[in-house]
Amino acid sequence: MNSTIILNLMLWPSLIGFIINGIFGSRMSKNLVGLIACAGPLTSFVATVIAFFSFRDTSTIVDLYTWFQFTKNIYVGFTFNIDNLSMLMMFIVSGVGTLIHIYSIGYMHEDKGFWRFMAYLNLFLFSMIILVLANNLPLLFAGWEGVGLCSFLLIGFWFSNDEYNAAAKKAFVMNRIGDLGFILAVFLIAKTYDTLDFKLLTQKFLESGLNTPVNIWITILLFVGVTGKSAQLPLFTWLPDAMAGPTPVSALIHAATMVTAGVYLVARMFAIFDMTPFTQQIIVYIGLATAFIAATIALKQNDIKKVLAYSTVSQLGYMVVALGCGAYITAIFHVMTHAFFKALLFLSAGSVIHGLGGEQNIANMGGLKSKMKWTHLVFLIGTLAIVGFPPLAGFFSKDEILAVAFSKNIPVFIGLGLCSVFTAWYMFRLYFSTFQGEYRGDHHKWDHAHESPMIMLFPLFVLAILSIIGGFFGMPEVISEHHAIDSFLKPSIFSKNVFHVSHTFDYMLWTLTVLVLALVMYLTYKRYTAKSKSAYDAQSEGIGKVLSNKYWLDEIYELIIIKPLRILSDWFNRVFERVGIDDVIQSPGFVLQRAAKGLGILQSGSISYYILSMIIGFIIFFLMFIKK
Amino acid sequence: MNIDYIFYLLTALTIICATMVVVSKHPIRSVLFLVATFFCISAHYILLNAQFLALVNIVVYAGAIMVLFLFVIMFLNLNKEVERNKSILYWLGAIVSAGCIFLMLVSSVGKVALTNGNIEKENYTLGLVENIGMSLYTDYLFPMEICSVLFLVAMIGVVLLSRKENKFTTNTVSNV
Amino acid sequence: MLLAIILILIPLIAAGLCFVSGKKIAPIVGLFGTMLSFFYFLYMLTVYNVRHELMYNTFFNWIPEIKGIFHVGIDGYSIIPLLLTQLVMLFSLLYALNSNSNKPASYFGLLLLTQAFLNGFFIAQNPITFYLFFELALIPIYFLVLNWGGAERKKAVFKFFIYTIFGSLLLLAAIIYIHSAIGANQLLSWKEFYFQKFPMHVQLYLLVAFFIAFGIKSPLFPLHTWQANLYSNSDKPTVIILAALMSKMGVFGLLRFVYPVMPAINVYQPTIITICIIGILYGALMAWRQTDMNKLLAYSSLSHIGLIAASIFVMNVQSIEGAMFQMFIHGLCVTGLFVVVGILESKSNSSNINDTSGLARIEPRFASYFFIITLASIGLPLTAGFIGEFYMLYGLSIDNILYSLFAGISVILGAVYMFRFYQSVMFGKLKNESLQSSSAINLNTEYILAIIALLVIIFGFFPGMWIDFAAFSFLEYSEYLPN
Amino acid sequence: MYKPDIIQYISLNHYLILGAALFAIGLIGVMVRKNIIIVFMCIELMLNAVNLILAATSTFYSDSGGQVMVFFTMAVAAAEVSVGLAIIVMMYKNIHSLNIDLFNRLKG
Repeated sequence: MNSTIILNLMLWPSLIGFIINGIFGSRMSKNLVGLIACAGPLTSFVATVIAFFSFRDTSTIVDLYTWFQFTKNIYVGFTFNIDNLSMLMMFIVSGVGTLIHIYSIGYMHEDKGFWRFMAYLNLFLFSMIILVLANNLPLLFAGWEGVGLCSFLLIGFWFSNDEYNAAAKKAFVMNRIGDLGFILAVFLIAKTYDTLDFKLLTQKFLESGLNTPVNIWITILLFVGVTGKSAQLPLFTWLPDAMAGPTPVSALIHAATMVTAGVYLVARMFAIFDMTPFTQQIIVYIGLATAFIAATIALKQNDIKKVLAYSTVSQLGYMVVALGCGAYITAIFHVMTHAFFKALLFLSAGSVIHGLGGEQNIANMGGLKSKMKWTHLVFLIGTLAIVGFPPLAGFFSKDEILAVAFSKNIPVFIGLGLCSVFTAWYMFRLYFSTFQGEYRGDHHKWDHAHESPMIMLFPLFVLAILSIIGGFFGMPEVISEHHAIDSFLKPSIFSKNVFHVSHTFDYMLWTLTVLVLALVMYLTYKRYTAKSKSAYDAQSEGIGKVLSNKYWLDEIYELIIIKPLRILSDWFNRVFERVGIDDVIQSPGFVLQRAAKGLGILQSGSISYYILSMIIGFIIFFLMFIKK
Repeated sequence: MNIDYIFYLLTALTIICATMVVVSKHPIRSVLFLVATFFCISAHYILLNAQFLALVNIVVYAGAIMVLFLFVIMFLNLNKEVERNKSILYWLGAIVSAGCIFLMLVSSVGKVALTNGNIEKENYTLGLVENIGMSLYTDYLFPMEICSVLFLVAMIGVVLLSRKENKFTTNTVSNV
Repeated sequence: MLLAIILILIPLIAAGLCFVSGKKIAPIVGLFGTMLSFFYFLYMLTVYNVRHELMYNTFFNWIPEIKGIFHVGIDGYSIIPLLLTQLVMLFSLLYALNSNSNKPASYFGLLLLTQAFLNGFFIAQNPITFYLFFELALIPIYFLVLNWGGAERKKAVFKFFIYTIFGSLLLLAAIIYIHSAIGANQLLSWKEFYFQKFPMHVQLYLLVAFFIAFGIKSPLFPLHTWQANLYSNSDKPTVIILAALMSKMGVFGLLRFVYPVMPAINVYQPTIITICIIGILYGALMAWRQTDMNKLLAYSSLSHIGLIAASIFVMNVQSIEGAMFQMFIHGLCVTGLFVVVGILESKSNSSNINDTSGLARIEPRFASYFFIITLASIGLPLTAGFIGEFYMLYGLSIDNILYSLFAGISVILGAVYMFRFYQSVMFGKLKNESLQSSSAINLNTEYILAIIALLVIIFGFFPGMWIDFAAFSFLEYSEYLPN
Repeated sequence: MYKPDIIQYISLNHYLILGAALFAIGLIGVMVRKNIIIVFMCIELMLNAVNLILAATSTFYSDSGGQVMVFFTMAVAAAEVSVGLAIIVMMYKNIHSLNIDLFNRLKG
């Protein structure tokens, strides 16, 4: 089939859905709205499947029209690139997107703004598809900011609540900080390489292959963009707050797709990252630090969504470490599996919240497995997948990242290993305190607790299956000769980095994993199935206090950035504007006014004085003439 | 009697009357002395063979203007009001400064060295009514007409100023 | 017959008709006049050949004694501001239709007079004609603010007037100097002006004069202190003209006048750009803490105009294209935002952002227009605001990437203050029940907002042609740039 | 032709000095008197001093210009006096005094 038609089918349906729902949604029935909304991503998904069979292993460029001619050589068009990497991302985005749209129909059905919600989701999907398919940096940036905007809209979806609005604004602004880095990187690239087209850029990067300061700056600035979008240190604090949005939003945007955009970007620009080892070092350590800090914070959180949010941040840290090591395909692999199991976890958490009528605190849950059989099952699958229980999805991807880290940098490997233990701990804690043990909360809610409707369960099942089988696409060479993801992405990401670990290491790692998981499972089971709530209390001293306060990161930012700015701005407003600028500029006027006042004294109003001064003037003149 | 005696006598009279204008306490007396001064000046004009000016001076100044002054003084009932004298220092200062001006003028009179008349084209009849009239209505016709406009304006101004319900004047005086 | 001068004459005649017509007819006459000039301009555009240097010329010997020539015509630089003027004036008049002001005849007459002079300003083709319209445009605005507006309008407009007159004086001095320095030649068009080479110290004086004259008009930091008060004290149609068009006069003037002083600018570039960037950040920070909507927009305008001015000073093709495009988009956005403010003020009788909240729930359409305009003004991609900012920041980065870094911070702060404004007005709980009673937007204002929202999206997707207008002119004039 | 005797016996300087003396006396009056009407009258006196000089020069130089000038001065003086007195009357109506020290509204 014609590539343009396929591309149009991939790109526009969600936008059309957005326009229809956005304009007419309030007057249409909810079912119709839901149908139109789901049709968009589904069409994209189908088109992607067709594209997969038509254009596999090629890079098909489709140029729709000229967006703008930036400089003489830099053409910026609505140009899209269908290659294996973008197709894989499209599968994730449109596939998970479709499932979450379907789920949302059930989850948001009672909400008054249902049509609005579905429209925003569609818009988000459109932006994300632009981001994924874009063939040049400005267009990618358009999608990049577009998803940020939709994230803003969806976090603040219930806009009557000012806290949610603040969270939405925080997310957008922190993303914008990253975006500034991104756009500066774009400028540097345009200045240095005179093109913004990915294909040409990759070529030029590979040709030049230099570790010049400019390249280092480009990569660092790009990575600043990544820290904003993919919630890395120091800009990750918006992501936990972003849980203010409805749960499907958290699943789609803040777990499966948008936050992985940064990973995708680095994978796209792999060539330039490959030639700047300095930046790679930075990336590795930032990823590790993010993974570690987020994992430790997650240990002490009681909000079911917050735990998952910090877990997402931590997992993104894993991916970033992989990127820093140069293992771009591994990172994308983890993006994929993470999309499956994290979406699954969020959606099932949403199912729990839905069933309990909005309750999010795990201290008030427990024993829900009897009430929500299916949810419990899929949540368990998700948990096992994320902690890396063989042979579920997370096992393979995480194992690969650990192996990559081991081959590059042993301390980082140890750090990541520790994070894995933390991951296991907080995930099992979450699981046990939600579904096992006894119910600890309000009995009124218990009586009303119910399993979610089929329309919400169906996506869960699909995601559960994907979480189970997702890992088989990337089995390590110990098991299978064929690493499907690796060979699929090689045409797009032809990085020359090789990572070799001995088979012994693999076996040791697996054994260790299983042992540690069993141990953690036992310990958490003991601790969190108890009836008492004491295990959930915020601790007032020691490390516990630091963790439950999230290292006071928000407070620190408030203190060192926002507060000085606010004080400065207030000072500008109250003092500087008036005294520093206005008065200085008008000072000649004041001087004149003063002088006029002073001279006014001479104007006594008495005629005698005037005549006297006149006579004095006469005499002076007369004497002057006399002299001559 | 020689004509220069007449001149000196007249001059002395003029100065005395003028001084009396300044020093007399009563306004009416001032007015009357001023009228006397004007008569003296008119006499000077006659000495200078400027008969027309002498007549006009008497009619306009001593007649019309001074009557206007008198009228105003009486209208405002000022004849009882006795002005409080300014201090002697004030007088002294005024006399000194006026004296300076006087000296300045006199010394400049000495410097300028005027000749005693234009002998070549002597024409001593130009002060007569006929000759003045001729030059007014030929050479100076335009200023003459402008003068009439000036009088018209002055008349309108006076009427405007002395209207009963004149808010404008009230405001300007109290608000400036 | 296609002549640029007709763009002046149509509003001028309509203004005259407005002044003499009655209460009921004046708005119709005014609207008809501005529509006529709008469509006339559109018709001109269809025939306009972008590669042709100057079209639709008119010139005559205006003051022969000083070789002052009146010359108007349309070149690539004029197109975008002209289109903006016609559009914004149309919106301004449409908006003025529902504000029930007293003395509508003179009100609409003055509005049209402004349009005539602004058109003249943008099509002026030599310094002296430029100066003529630069001054003339001030007169109707002065009376507009003086007679219609808020409580402190007299004070505000007096300050504005004094500032502007001071700037104009410097400009006049500079123009007189240039005329006398050029000697026997006549300044027929800009090219002859750009052709002149002045000694370095003279260039510096001229640069200071231009910076102050146009910096006051724009306004640029630190000459902006008249702005906030004036904006919050003028009538909405007037403030739309002030913010959307008068501010463009300043930067447009810079664009016209900086060519001969480019060597001096290149020498003092770090200082000049730093002043501009301080202004950008200062405006953004000031806007962040304002509670008065008008003042917030005034300071945000300061920030945006600062960026435009900075990119004019670096003078390369991207920065100029971006500046021209951003002039247009900023004009549109600020028009939309002031219309929004006008609506909000009429709803809650207050210009404080804390006095209105939660409007999005009852006015979804209004909320979406407002949101799109907000997005354009913070430069989100796929709205037109992005294109301009992208070009300008890139233009700055050609000279020094640090310029774009610091100027780019305003993009972050822009999101902060605009969303603060939007969220506190549209989101949150519906505090004041009286807001619910009357519908916010009537048909006129809805048209305005919808057209602006549509335009910023269309220009976001298809900016190509509009950017080219500026590019062709730039390339043509840039042969006069040093090196 | 009649020739006035005065030209033979008295020089123009005499007239100039007389005019200067009258002018100085008028000036003293303007400076020291408080009654605004008297001040006004002193101004008239100064005006006449100048008139006298003009007339004298006219005669001594046989030029009618000086006398015509005097005529116009008188005309202007008449107009001035009428308006001035009207103003004085108005002012008196407002502040019920003619003391010149009270008319100091122009004080800076």
